[in-house]
Formats: sequence, structure tokens, C-alpha cells
Amino acid sequence: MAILVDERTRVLVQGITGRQGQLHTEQMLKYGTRVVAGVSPGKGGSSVHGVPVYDSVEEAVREHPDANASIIFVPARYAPDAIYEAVDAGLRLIVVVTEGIPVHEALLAVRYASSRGAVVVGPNTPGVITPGRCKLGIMPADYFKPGRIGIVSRSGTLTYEVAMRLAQAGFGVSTAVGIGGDPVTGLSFWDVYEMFLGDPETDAVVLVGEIGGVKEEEFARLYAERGRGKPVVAYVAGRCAPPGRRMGHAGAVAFGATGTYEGKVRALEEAGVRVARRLSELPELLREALAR
Amino acid sequence: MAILVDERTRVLVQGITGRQGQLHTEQMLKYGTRVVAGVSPGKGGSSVHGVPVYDSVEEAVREHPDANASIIFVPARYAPDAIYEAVDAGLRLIVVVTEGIPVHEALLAVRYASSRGAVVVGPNTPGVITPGRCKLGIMPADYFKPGRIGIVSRSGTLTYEVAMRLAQAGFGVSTAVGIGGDPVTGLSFWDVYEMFLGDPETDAVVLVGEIGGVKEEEFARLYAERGRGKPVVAYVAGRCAPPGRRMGHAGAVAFGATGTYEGKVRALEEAGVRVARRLSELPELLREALAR
Amino acid sequence: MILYEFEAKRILEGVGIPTEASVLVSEGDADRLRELASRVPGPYVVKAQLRQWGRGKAGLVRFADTLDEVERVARGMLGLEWGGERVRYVLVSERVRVLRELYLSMMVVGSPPGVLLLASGAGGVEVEERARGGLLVIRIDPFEGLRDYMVRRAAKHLGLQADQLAPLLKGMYRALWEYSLLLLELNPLAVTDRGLVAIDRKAVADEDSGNPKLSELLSRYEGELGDLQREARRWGFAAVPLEGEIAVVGNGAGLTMAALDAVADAGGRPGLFLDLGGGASADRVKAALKLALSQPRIRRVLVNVLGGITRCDEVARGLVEALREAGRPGVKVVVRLSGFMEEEGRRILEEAGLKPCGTLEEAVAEVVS
Amino acid sequence: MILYEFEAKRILEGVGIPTEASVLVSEGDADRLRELASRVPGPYVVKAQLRQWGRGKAGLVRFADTLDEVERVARGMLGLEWGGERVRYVLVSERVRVLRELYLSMMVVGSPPGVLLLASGAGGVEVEERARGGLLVIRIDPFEGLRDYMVRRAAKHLGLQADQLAPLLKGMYRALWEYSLLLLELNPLAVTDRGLVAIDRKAVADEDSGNPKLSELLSRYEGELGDLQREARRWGFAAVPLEGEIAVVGNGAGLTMAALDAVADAGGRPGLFLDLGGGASADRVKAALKLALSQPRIRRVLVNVLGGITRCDEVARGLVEALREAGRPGVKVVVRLSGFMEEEGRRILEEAGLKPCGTLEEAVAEVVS
Repeated sequence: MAILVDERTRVLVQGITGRQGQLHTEQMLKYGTRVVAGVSPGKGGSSVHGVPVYDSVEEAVREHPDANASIIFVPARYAPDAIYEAVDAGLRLIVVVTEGIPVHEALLAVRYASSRGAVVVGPNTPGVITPGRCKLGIMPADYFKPGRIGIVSRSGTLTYEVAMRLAQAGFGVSTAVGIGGDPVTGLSFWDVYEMFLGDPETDAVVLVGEIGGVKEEEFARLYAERGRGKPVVAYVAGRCAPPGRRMGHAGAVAFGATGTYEGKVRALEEAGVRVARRLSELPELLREALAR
Repeated sequence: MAILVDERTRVLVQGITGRQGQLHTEQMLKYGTRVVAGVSPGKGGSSVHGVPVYDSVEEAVREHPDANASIIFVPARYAPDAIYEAVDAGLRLIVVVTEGIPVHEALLAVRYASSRGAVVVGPNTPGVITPGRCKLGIMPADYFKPGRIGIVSRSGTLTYEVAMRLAQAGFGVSTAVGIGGDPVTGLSFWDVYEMFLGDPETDAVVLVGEIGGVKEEEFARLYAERGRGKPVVAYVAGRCAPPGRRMGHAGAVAFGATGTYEGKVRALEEAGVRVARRLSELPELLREALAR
Repeated sequence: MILYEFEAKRILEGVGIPTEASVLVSEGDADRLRELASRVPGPYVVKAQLRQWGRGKAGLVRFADTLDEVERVARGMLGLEWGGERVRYVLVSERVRVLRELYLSMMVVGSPPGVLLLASGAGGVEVEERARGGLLVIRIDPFEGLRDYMVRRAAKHLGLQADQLAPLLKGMYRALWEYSLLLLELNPLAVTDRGLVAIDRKAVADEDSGNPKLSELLSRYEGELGDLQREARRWGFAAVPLEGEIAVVGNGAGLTMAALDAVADAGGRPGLFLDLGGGASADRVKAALKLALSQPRIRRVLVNVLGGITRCDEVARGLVEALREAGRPGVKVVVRLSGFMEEEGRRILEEAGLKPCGTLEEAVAEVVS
Repeated sequence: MILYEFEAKRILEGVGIPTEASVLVSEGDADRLRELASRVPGPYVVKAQLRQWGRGKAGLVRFADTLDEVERVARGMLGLEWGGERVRYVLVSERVRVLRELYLSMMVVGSPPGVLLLASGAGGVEVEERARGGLLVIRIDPFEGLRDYMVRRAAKHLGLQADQLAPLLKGMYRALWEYSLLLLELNPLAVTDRGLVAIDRKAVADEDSGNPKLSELLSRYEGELGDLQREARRWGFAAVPLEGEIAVVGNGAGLTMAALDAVADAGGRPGLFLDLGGGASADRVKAALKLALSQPRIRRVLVNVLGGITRCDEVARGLVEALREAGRPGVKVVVRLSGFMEEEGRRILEEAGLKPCGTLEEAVAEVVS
């Protein structure tokens, strides 16, 4: 099982001939991910690390009807088009690594994908990894050991840090999902938590949040209303960040009373989610949550 | 069973205080349809034939959470808004009687509904009737006798004519669905045929088409490719209509080689659908189709 | 509403799609024809403007090398009757040197709801010709719009550069929405040594759209309607004049077409299609019958109304009144009326000497007899 | 990018939303203050323009009855430092007679993707106040847009006529898309005897949108950046100057914030947040370290990089080079580096006298010690 990706995942890489596309195609192949085709308009007929390249997703899918997921490395300006192309070609899982896609364009593209039954992970995500079985992303795989803890995160490198700490404490990961750092993403914390709920290989979930936006609060509301099927332990970055300043490139900014650290932690704790004040507390909280 | 409507259908009437709304609310109630609420902005608090009226669909649904279908009698200019309102309030079956809705607006509204999992019947439809159990529409109920033949039609009054002939020949109707006469409608012939396929109370389907558009051709293509689960007998109106002229108010016009009578009949027959050249032949063809 | 080619041409030009140089000559301008045509560089194509398909095969698109020829050909076209329509305009266009003919169209479709983009490397009149060139079909969801990847796909299919095709497709898609078009066809789209040129085009607009950008086109269209159709529009009827002498009046397009087919089938010659539309109320039925009776060519009238909820007795009284007010000697009226209070309605008709029929077949047999 | 109130005001006026009469006074115009203010009818409200929340509580919104008062108050505000920002502009507005205060806002949200319309009958500074008035939340799907039924619902909630509210909501929705706004807030929206007037407003725009309509606002924003932030933007870093003396440099906003939190937690005083963003390549890490070292206030630097695929040895060499080129005596640099070729990287750092740490905790303890 696991969620989203496993050994049945057959990957198409959009933007495969770019620097990032080439590098991570190689990394994914090394990890054992089945990358079946790449797309790069005008580069059809070539190949990248042995993966055949096509001019369009439609052609790639026609030649590789087993392809069921896509990962997009296309520059921000062209990335929305790549999402539409993947959706229209019938792909049902689309990981958008690209950062800097205009929020309003992402909103439309992500909504479009959902209207056609496709799941978008990202934009601005490191991707998804089911350790030992499939890596559909750019994360350094070494940090992720197989196990029974689900990770869902808004962050990139912080996710690696968390996975590393879990591994050091003896916890492996069933699947780690970076929902993406942008204000609008295809998946919410709740969407991913619900998938973990249905996954017999996941015992508990670690949620990695940040200040800014209302994603953590929304998760807390839904978890309080419907959730609690599996324990959730959280960490929220940005406790000491000054309000009104954009921390980083994406959504990490608290406006007035919205998106503050205190508001998020309060909402999560009131919903029954233990929140680690320090990263180092995560393994212990997780152990306690699993023991209950 | 039957399809779309039955004794569990709980109806909300949008535009209930208008002339048509009042008249057909009364007719539906007489037939036994469970009309639970009406909506008419600014008329909240009043009632029509004993049915309470609300200012908005949201209020009506809050007070009548059992409502699961809507019928719209709102004038063309306001009808798209009424569709959006019904979809957003969570109604999953929306019958749009209104004619004259601009095609491009209907396109967007119908697509929106589908993106939210709602079924739109119409626009420009007489509605849906499951004889003896629920009438969600404006059709004169007397013409429809209970039975095991499904009717799917682009036409209004022609559907009544067909139902009457079936009744005279001893055939009753499981459900009759007017998909609507406009170029863009929420349901296609195929959508409805697929529903009939899944309905154990339907033995065969009568398809009533017209010249213009490609809806019959599309059905024929799908029926040839995937269909043939239940026999289909068709009648197409407009054999003697001159090309390039709009026959009636809606989509009945053949442009060049598109939408001609000959094209439609050829497509249907090649797909294995028997086409009656005259209305009077329908019962006999149906009898033959059922006998096979 | 089928647009004139010159109307479609202006729309295309408005969205930046290249077309050939041309001049429009209306019937009233016939005497200035040569002067007008001289503004266009020769050689020429002279095209009758018609709101229908098939003019090419009918010889209403003609080449001309000299202004003399243009004058002769155009004068021959103007005022001509073809397919029930008078040629009110001719378009005199420069004859573009075509290297290759392509086909491009967009149309609104219902299931799934969206816009179809059709592209073929073989332009020309016939669908079969297009199919030979391989017809590419791209479905555009209204929620995504025309995307660059679609442009690339179409360009590859047509053997063009995406950059070259993009402005055309974007212009077409924009025009489709801005002008509430149901169909927009560039056929052929010419590949020339100065790029792509849309040298012929068709468009169909949604006349119910209420789109203000169509108001000029709508008023031209309405100005061309005969008295019959103008009166029909006033009532919200749909009227189509035909060649024969039997008027077929009904409520609902499908039912009325079915009656028309039945009449033709029985050997009758329909002379008028008149659809009342929704709501077969007494006054509307009365008005429709009077309108049919006002047509000199009409010798027989078949009224076929499935009333449903409307009271048949009321409708019958309306019919009788219409006959009293506008009845013409020697014009036979046959009525088939069904619905609520049907018996009473039949009685009223019989008393007035009208023949009430129980079925469509009976009524058809009666009207053609 | 948080817009200035006066920028939001102009956007609102551009989409036809009524606002109060006002005049903008910049630092450079301080000597013409009285003349400028006299164009606005009194009495007045004088508002410091700031790219943050909370100015009201800080006394940076003040009433004034006379031009003398305006002058005194405005001069007191201009040039003031508050929340790390200098007051570069004040807005002198007419004081509108408010019958009732309302709250209206629209914001882009992610799940489900759309726009939230929030409306409350109680305007004012605090969320709690809004909640008291009952906060109506309407979810606008981008595929439907703002519909009339939503306007009716909001109007009913606010006790207004739909016709009265419609232009405001339509204007706000249009502005949200036209100006790539993530948030647009009218708070309060005043009910006055001349109708609805948006007398205060906030807006946040997506600075990555590439929207040409934002270019003027963006260049004003960029013009206000300090050297540090300008240089950071050039590299694509995100830099936020803070009060203390420890620079926290990392790759990824989340990880860098976590390091910042850990430093503060251990009693350190962060003086700079510097996120490298994606791609912790050797040259970027080098540039970031040099930038941190160039800040006079900074006495200690924590570099926390989870390289992943990048070679740690390369990154280590970059760091060593940065120190050689821009190292300052007495500035302590602590590095935590993890990823491919980590051992080799540590060796290089140690050779250069840098302290390589294995964990974030170790590094934090070292940098605050």
C-alpha cells in the first residue's frame, strides 16, 4: 500500500531535458523509480539517461500507456501549461516541483486538475517518497528509511531534517508527502491525512507546518470534526519570525492575526494534536502518541 | 430503482413564485412528487401551494436538509445563477426547464456542475418522470404509463407523443428523460443510456433525436464502441427540414454536412440501433428489439 | 444565426487574424461596383454572400482576372435567388497565391461540454477531403482555455511553427467567446509566401446570447427577414417558409418537424414550418393559425398541438376565433389537439366545422387528402 | 508584498469602489504638507502608511480637526521608525461620518482552491469584534466567479440592498484577479449617508505573479529595500533583517525558520534570516555567507544546509572561500552541513578552522555559546 506512489508508479518527466530534469531523472532511476518517458517540446526523439523523450505528453502516453504519474520540472512561466497537458492526457498524479508559479495561475490549474479527477502535489514541492519503493521527487533519499510513520509537510529541507530525526530515533517512513510551500497547492494537510487513514501501513502521522496561511488551522478544524483515526504529531516552524515579513519565497508570512505561530499551535492542540516546540521533541511525542 | 428520480426524491423549486413555477409546483404536488421547499429571492417567508418559500437555496437546504433535487423555472437571464446556487448548496440533481439560456453561459454552468459532481438535466428540458413515482418536470403526466422502457429525448412535446404511442401499444415507461433541446446540455444521450444500463427496471431504450448538432452521432459512436447492453430504438425528427434553417428555437439546424438527418440515421444504424422512419413504426421496432 | 462570410471576416480581422484584401458590394452599390472593386488588387475571387453552405458547388464563388470580368460575374450574382435566399452582397477579394490549403475550426459541443478544435492539413470544401489530410481533434475544456500545448500539437499536425499558428488559434478562441459563436471555421486557411491567410470562413452565432457585440449583425439579419418571419419573431414563434402549400403548425420543434416529415411522407408538400415554442396557450395558438392563414401560398393547414396542462377547450375556442377572423375560403384547416379537457375541445371544433383528429396520422391523412 | 493603504485605495478607486477624499504626503513633500492637506475637506484622519498590520494600536492613525493639527500630527509621523520600517508617507483623509462599520474581505485560499469572501456587520480592528457581528464566509470557486446569489447572501447578512453591495463585491473580485491580490480587505467599510465608502483597506499582492499591473507598486517596494535585501533579491535569496547579532543562513524557509527558532530558544538573538531557497550549490552558499558577513551588526553566523544531492565538499570549499574573501575578525561562523560527500566536506571545513557540526542542536549550542 503506502500512499500516492509505490512500485506500480510509472513516471513521466515533464521538462526532462532541463538541468533539474536530467539530474533528478537520474536520481529517481538510481532509486529504482520506474521513469518510462520524458517530455520536452522540440526535443522529441532524444533520450535522457536512457529514458525516451517526446514532444508532448499525449505522444509519450500513447507510446507508454502504463504511465500513471508525472513530475514537472518546467520553469514557472510554462509550468501551468505542463499541468494542463498532463491532466488532459489522463495522468492522475502530477508532482509539480517548480517554484514561483503565480498563485492565481496555480489556483486555476489545481482546480482544473481536481475537476478532472487528477491529484496535484505541489507546486513548490520536493515531491513524494515511499522509502524503498518509489521516489517521485527531488528529496535526498538517504534521509528516508522505510517504516510506518507518514509525513506530510509544507516544507522542503525541513522535511528531510524531520525524516532524518525520525530515522535516528528508530522510526521509518511509510510515505512522505511534501504538499508544497506555495499558498495554493493541490493537496491540503487533510487530504493527505485522509489518505494515511486509509493506509494500513501507516500508524501515525507527523505534520510539518509553517507560519502563514491557514492550512494548519484548516487541518485542525477538520481533525477536530471528523478525524482522530490516527495520531498526529506536529511541528510548526516560524515561532520567532517577525509578523508581516515574508520568510522565504513562498507562503510563510503572518498577516495581522492570520497565520501566526500561536494561532496555529492553539488550533492544533485544541484539536488534539500534540505540537513539538522543538524539532528534537518530535520523536518523543510520536512515541507517546503511538503508546496511547 | 428507475433512474434519476423516484419516491426518495425531495424537490426544491427555484423560481417557485413565478407563473410557471406556481403552476408546475401544483402539478408536481398533484402527481405525488415531494416538493419540500421553494426559492424566490425577496419572497422568503411566503408559501406556494403549501410549500414554504425561502430567499436562497442555502436557507432552503438548511431548513430542509432532505432536499436532494432542484427544478429551475427562473427566466433565462437569471437561470445560470440559479444553477450555480443549487450546485454550491450541494444539490446533486438539477433540472433546468428554462429555455433561451445563452449557449456559452450554459456551457460554463453545466461544466461547473459536473466539476462538483452535480447532474444537470437541461436546459430547455421538460424534465424527468418515473411514472407513478416521481415527476420532476413539466410534462403532462397522463401520457406516461409505468413500465419497462426508458425514454431519452432531445425534444419536449415529441417525447409526450412517443410516450403516448408506447402506452397505446402496451409499453410503459421506466423513466423518461428530456436531456434538453439546447446545443449544450448537462446530460448526453449516452449518459442517460448508461444510467438505463444500470437500471434493472429498464429493458430497452427509445431514443428521440432531432437534426442539428452531433449528439446522435456521438451516442452512435459510443454505442458501437462500448454499448449494446440493452436494445435501443430511435426516431429522429427533421427528415424533410431544409438544411441551414433553424427549425424551432434551439439546436435543430444542420450546418453543411454536420447534423443532417441522413448522417444521424446512418451513424445510428451502423452502430446497431434500429431507426423508425415514422413515429408509428416505433412500437413495432421496439417489439422486435425486445424479442431478439 | 449563420453569419455572412464578410461578417466573419471582420470578426477575424478584429482579433488580428490575417485575411485577404477585399471589398464588399451590396445590391445598392451595384452601379459603383467597378469603382469599389478597383480598390482591390487583381486577380480576383468573387463570392456571393449567403447564409448557408454549399455556394461553391453552386457556382457562386468565381475567379475573375480583370475588372470587366469581376463586374460581369458580380452583377450576375447580385439579386440571384438561391436556396430560398437572395444574394444581397458579393465579396470581391484579391486572389491569394496559395501554397497549401489547411482547415481549422472551433465549435461549441455539449458532451463533455467544451470547444472542439479541428485541424486538418487538407483544406477544401468537403469533409472527406479534410479526413484525407488526417483530422486532428483537440478538446478544449472551458476551464482551461486554449493552452500552448494544444497550439504546439496543432502546429505539428499542420506542419507549421507553433509561433506562427498561435495568434490564429488564440484569435479564434477569443472570437468564439467574445461573439458567442457556436462555430468558427477557416476553410481554407491558406499557407502563402506572406504567411497564413484566412481566405474563406464561416461562423454561426448564438442569436439568443443577448451579446451586445452581435447587435449590428442581428439587426442586419432581422432586416432581411420576410414579413412572415418578422411577425413570427414578435410572437416568439419559429417560422421557416418552405416550397409547398401545407402549413404545419405545432408546439415544440421536434413534434412539429415530426408532423412535417409525416406530411411529406404522405405525399403532401409542406409550405410552412411554424413552431409555437413552449406554452401552447389559446392566444398563441390563435395567433399562429392566423399567421399561417395570412400566407397566400398556403392552401391547407395542419395544427398539431399536444397541450398537456393547457385546457384544450380554451385552445379550441382560440382556433375557432382565428378562423372567424382570418379564415380564407378554400383553405382547409385540420386540427389535432390533445391534452386536458380534450373532449370539450373536440366538441367546440366540430361545432365550428373544423375536423378534430385523434392522432397525427389521421390528421396528416386528412390534410393531404 | 503588502501594499500601502494608499496603493490599495487607488486600486479600489480604479474598479469603481467609493473611497474618501484624501491626499498623500511623502517625506519629500513635508514642507508642502499644509497646502496639500488643504485640498481635503476637514475634519481629518491622518494615517501613517506602513507595510504591516497594527498601526492603529500604535497610535499611527490620528484624528485632526484643523489643518494645524494635521500638520503637527503628520510631521510627527513622517520619518518615524516603527516595526523595522520608516514612515515614508502619510495619508490625510477627510473624516467620513460613519453610521455603521462593516467588514468585507476576499482572500485566495488553497483547499479547496478558491477565493473566500468574508463579511461581517461589525467592522473594526479586531478579529474578535468581527466574530461578534457574525462572520459570513462564502467560498467562491474560481470556475464560477462571484455570482449574484452570493451578493444577495452577503447583502442580507450585512443588512444592505443587493444592488448597493453588488458593485463593491464585483469590484473587489475583479481587483483580486487583475492585480494578483492574495488578500483585499475593506475594514471598516463605512455605511454613510452618501452610501458605502471604503475608508480603510489592506491588500497583499503576489509579488511573483509577473503581473504588469503591479510593476509600479513593485518598483516602489523594491526602492524601499535596504542594500541587504536588494543584494539578496539579486541572488534570489530571501533576507529579513532582525534585531540581534546572529545571522541564520539556511536553504529552505522551513528549515531556516526552524534554525532561527532554535537559536532564539537557546537564548541567542537572531539578527538576520537568510534563506537561500532551492539549490544549495557551492556558489550560492558562498554568496549567502558573504552577504551575512557584510552586515555590520552580525557577530555570529549559523550556516545550516541540508544539501541533499549537492556535494558537501564543493559547498565546504565555497564556504571557506567566502571566509577568506570576506571574513571579519571576531565573527564566529558555525556550519552544519549534511548530504552527499559529507565527511569530505567536514574535513575541508575543519582544515579551514571552521567548526563543522553534525546536528542542528550542536550548531545552535555552538553559535550561541
